[in-house]
Amino acid sequence: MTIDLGRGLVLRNPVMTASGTFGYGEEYTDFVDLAQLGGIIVKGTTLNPRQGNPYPRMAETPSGMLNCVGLQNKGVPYFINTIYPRIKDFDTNVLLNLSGSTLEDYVRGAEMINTLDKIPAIELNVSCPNVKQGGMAFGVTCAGITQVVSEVRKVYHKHLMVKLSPNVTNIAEIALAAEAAGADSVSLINTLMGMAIDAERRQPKLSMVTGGLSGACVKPVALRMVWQVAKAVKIPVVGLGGISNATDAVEFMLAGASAIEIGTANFIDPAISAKVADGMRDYCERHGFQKVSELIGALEG
Amino acid sequence: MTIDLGRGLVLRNPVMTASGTFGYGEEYTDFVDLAQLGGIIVKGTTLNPRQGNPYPRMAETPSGMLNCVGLQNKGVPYFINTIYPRIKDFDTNVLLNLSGSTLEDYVRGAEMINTLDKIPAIELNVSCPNVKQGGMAFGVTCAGITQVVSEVRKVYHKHLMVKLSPNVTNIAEIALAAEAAGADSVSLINTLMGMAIDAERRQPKLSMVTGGLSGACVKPVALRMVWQVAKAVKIPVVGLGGISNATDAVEFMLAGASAIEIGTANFIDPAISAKVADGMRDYCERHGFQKVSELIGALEG
Amino acid sequence: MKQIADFTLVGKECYGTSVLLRLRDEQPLPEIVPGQFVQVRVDDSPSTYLRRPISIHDVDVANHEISLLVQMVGEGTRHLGAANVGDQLNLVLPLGNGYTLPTKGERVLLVGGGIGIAPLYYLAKTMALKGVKPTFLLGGKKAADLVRVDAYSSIGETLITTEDGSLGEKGMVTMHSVWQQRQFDKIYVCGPKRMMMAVADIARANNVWCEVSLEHMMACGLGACLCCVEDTVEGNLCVCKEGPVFNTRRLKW
Amino acid sequence: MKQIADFTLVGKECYGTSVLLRLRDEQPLPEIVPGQFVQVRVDDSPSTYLRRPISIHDVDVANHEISLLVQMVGEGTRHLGAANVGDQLNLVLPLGNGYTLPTKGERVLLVGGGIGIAPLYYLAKTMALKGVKPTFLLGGKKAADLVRVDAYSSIGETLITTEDGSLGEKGMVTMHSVWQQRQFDKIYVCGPKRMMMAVADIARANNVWCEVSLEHMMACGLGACLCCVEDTVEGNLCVCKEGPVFNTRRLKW
Ligand SMILES: Cc1cc2nc3c(=O)[nH]c(=O)nc-3n(C[C@H](O)[C@H](O)[C@H](O)COP(=O)(O)OP(=O)(O)OC[C@H]3O[C@@H](n4cnc5c(N)ncnc54)[C@H](O)[C@@H]3O)c2cc1C
Ligand SMILES: Cc1cc2nc3c(=O)[nH]c(=O)nc-3n(C[C@H](O)[C@H](O)[C@H](O)COP(=O)(O)OP(=O)(O)OC[C@H]3O[C@@H](n4cnc5c(N)ncnc54)[C@H](O)[C@@H]3O)c2cc1C
Ligand SMILES: Cc1cc2nc3c(=O)[nH]c(=O)nc-3n(C[C@H](O)[C@H](O)[C@H](O)COP(=O)(O)O)c2cc1C
Ligand SMILES: Cc1cc2nc3c(=O)[nH]c(=O)nc-3n(C[C@H](O)[C@H](O)[C@H](O)COP(=O)(O)O)c2cc1C
Ligand code: FES
Ligand code: FES
Repeated sequence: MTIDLGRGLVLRNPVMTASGTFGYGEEYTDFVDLAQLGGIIVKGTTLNPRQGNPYPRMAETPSGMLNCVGLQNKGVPYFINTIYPRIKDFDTNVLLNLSGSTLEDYVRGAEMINTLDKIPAIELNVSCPNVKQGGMAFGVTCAGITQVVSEVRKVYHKHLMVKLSPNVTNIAEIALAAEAAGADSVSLINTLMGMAIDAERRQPKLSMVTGGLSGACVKPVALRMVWQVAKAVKIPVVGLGGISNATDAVEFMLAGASAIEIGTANFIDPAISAKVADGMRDYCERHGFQKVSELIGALEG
Repeated sequence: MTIDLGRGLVLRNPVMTASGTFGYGEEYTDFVDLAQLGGIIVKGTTLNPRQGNPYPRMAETPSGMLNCVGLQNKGVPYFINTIYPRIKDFDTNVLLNLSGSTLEDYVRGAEMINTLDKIPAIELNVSCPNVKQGGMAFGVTCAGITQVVSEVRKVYHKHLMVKLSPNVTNIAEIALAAEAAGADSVSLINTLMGMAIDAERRQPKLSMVTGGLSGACVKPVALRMVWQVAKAVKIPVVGLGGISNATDAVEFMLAGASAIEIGTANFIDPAISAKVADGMRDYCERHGFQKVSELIGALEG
Repeated sequence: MKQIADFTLVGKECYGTSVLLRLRDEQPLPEIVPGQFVQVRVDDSPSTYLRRPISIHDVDVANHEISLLVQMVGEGTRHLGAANVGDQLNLVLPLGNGYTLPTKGERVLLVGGGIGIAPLYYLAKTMALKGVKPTFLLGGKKAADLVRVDAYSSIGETLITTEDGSLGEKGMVTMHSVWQQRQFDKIYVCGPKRMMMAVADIARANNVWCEVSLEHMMACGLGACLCCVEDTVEGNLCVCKEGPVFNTRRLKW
Repeated sequence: MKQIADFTLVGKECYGTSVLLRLRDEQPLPEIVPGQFVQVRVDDSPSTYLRRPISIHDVDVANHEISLLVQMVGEGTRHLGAANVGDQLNLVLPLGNGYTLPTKGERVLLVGGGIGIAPLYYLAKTMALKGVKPTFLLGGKKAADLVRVDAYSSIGETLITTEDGSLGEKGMVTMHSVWQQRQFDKIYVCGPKRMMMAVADIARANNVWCEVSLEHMMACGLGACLCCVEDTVEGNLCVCKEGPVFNTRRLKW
């Protein structure tokens, strides 16, 4: 079940958990043996602490949810001093999801993370739709992505995964820009920007009016984008968006993903990530695949 | 309940049916008295006949569906000669949804439709994701939309509604371009581009691999885009995307829509369009609105 | 005239993975011809968004009842199969064009494969009323796939094939000895596409009139969305509106 | 240790728009403290995607049973209320931090509004076992909103207010005469936010220790998503993990 994403990032199996949906892993150890996962991606972290947005931060939608958490986190130094020591010996890959509002923040943060032995990769979040300066500006233009990725690349010497925003006209173009700027892999999708209104009270349901849509409802869009990007780039693609079971995960692999992440589904079944890994193994056995990597891009027709 | 969208397009109430989901209205007369609707928008029509894409053309998704019908239609002349005489005396506004692959096709088509007394408006579809030359190329750039709208505007003298694609980075920018080029209103959203895979057979579920996502699942994205566009433009905005009941319709009005369209929900309840009109009336009574137009953009906070 | 109506489940019989649902409307039924279908709304099934097309298996005009024979293949049909007597099911009906009825004296064969036998029951009953005695040729993988054989036998001679030979002749319907022994004037078919194509080939080879009922995936069921097309000699036609029954002459197979 | 488990509905009592669900696990229950809650998966409800947080109303360790008192306010809770004895419900439990128990001899008041009375039952039972006799002050719009009053009365003195005066004193809980007449050492509150804030004001004015249980909308229930925050004096804290019970000193109200 091993997947090698390059530059030292080797996953025991293709299943990781998505940033912002799995805390620091600690919240789920009662439900999942982390050694059953290819990796976990911890909560989006910024150089400096952020309080995030006011409550209410989430709204349920048909087969999905909106959130506007807004990158609440205690900052990179706190992560390094307080959280890292607690989680660094997890028996799985621990990736840090790095967000920022300025180029300097990204670079400073990456530099500091680069010193952490047990963090084999950064997932660079250039696509958070929930904060004014959440990097989304970087993530929606080729120029923006080229700039942030190439600057971070200069200081970060391990695996650099770039997480793409789906809120763009041409995702393949953005992925190509990330690749050219030195990304080792791309992950997609982050949330689609959406909105919910309480008609009775005539008010937005979210404190920030808009938020990021995730969950099963976004799967068709995510799958399409993964397919488009996988055809365009040569670096590995990590697929996510609405994956709720092993069949969904297999679909992303067939569309061209080398690994997958599970987000919102963790809320519905806290044990889902391990179950998906098991289910993918079963699928491979049932269909006569020796290695899970044979699924990558194996869509017919 | 009257809504005046300008340049002669006055709706009895804000509820219309979306192109491609209501046939030519005839398919629904057993279920809905068309006089209960503000208007119906007939199937996407191109200058020349199109066979559309091969079967399978649809796949179910969480709270939604994908389609790749591909603008199957008999062309504008056939519409004028054969369909128009059958539907022109419907007691509601009959709008034609005009698609094209070339600028010339759009212009020729619009010119011919301009001669039809009982068609008060064209909904210009510059956003069909299901055909290579379905106008989506026009719909995703400001330059494209400016070109097609301004050319059509020259030959079409009634209400010109431009239907926008959601598959763009900045929908407000595109809407502003349509407005500047002479659109009388904009409608949004068309379908989000998506994909579905049959994991067991390792094949795409749609003959064209990708298709357009519609239904309840897209509502949060549609609502957000309507809100963004309504804040940006001065012309009326027609909102659609996942509207399944009167509450949904009210939400689009609160977000800034002057009227709404119902698409995929017609498949689940063929009588839904009339029910939504009734439900909006009830909402207005219950909340003390004299006129439904008071709902437009009435989001608080 | 088509209508949307809440029917009450008044009877239910289970046959392995299939279930017979007897549904009653308060109101008199609209006119229904054999081969037409309903679109059922599947409530309380989070993974079923659209209605499901199901053939009308039987009609009881006096009691305002129709029957559906449903095979549980996915979430939607499983939810229908889990309905309890007393539950309400919302139907849009009657949809599509039915089979062309034979005229008296014609020798007719009704070929059904798997759950495709469903619409043939009401078709046969209607023929029988017109004085045409149908012969059934029903096929399945194994004996358990063939449900309600007694009911079919009570209307007409019922020939059977199973792939494993557990009932009737061993093999596919197209391999049944009846094809060698008898001539038919009209053949009516419903079942998996591959089986219908094979029967259509036999019919064409023998120059026999043949109607098949297609089971394309549908969204609206009303001819409005153009999702359910079959590529025919007349171009793409909506199975829900121009079909589901087609004379094989109109098809490209 | 938290767990995910399928519970069987073994008992159900209906009280107007509320319902008491008695749920049994095959396995022994984990340790549960008063004020903790469960996240219930709502099956077969197309419009309910996420789990729903519900307080633990009662615990019966010997029989591996917990009870939930659910008010049907939307699709999710209506589906829970429609469950039948014998159905399975999937729960994640126990979640959050509970109330701080009083020490013997303390005079405690348990204030509940609407469905907010739910967690107070197990809290009071636990106190009673420790020899602390609680006084309840329960409020509702009308008499029908107050459910299981007998059960509460059997544990401690039960004072009541209704806004329409149909039961107990007329008015809000904060207007009850008990506030003038008696002193308490600890006040425990659960109910609508506005009511909890009003009680917190009284407590603060009298310098009385007060814990409230917040009912924020939740996604994960585990402290992972940061959706359910309350803006406290310590910054944004997750109600699901740092709460749902907070001493009012920690809150900004
Ligand atoms: C006109 C018509 C009449 C029908 N009559 C009957 C009937 O009398 N009894 C009966 O049991 N079934 C009948 N069917 C088939 C029935 O509609 C499908 O089995 C049902 O829609 C499957 O829904 P589901 O949610 O259970 O399965 P899903 O979860 O939607 O699908 C399960 C599997 O079946 C496949 N599938 C689903 N629908 C179709 C389809 N229409 N064609 C081919 N593959 C499909 C899916 O791709 C998937 O692999 C009829 C279909 C049509 C179009
Ligand atoms: C820790 C905790 C313990 C709870 N304990 C109980 C309990 O013991 N018994 C009980 O009946 N309920 C309890 N609740 C509330 C319960 O979770 C909600 O009523 C339920 O989630 C509503 O789901 P629904 O699908 O029925 O309603 P929805 O359709 O989701 O919502 C109906 C309406 O209620 C509003 N709403 C939904 N959830 C909340 C919320 N958490 N806060 C404020 N407004 C909301 C919605 O905005 C909407 O207007 C508790 C909540 C929390 C956080
Ligand atoms: C509550 C919540 C918080 C999130 N926080 C982050 C984050 O901090 N950084 C990030 O890159 N993505 C974040 N995401 C996005 C997810 O990682 C993921 O890209 C998205 O939810 C789509 O996947 P899903 O449908 O499986 O949830 C968050 C998503 C949710 C629902
Ligand atoms: C089967 C189908 C066919 C469609 N055909 C057209 C079309 O011809 N022209 C067009 O502008 N939009 C077409 N659409 C898009 C709808 O008009 C609408 O924009 C979209 O479905 C979103 O609305 P909904 O979620 O309410 O369905 C089609 C949608 C569906 C589902
Ligand atoms: S299902 Fe819509 S046209 Fe047939
Ligand atoms: S609900 Fe996820 S942190 Fe509280």
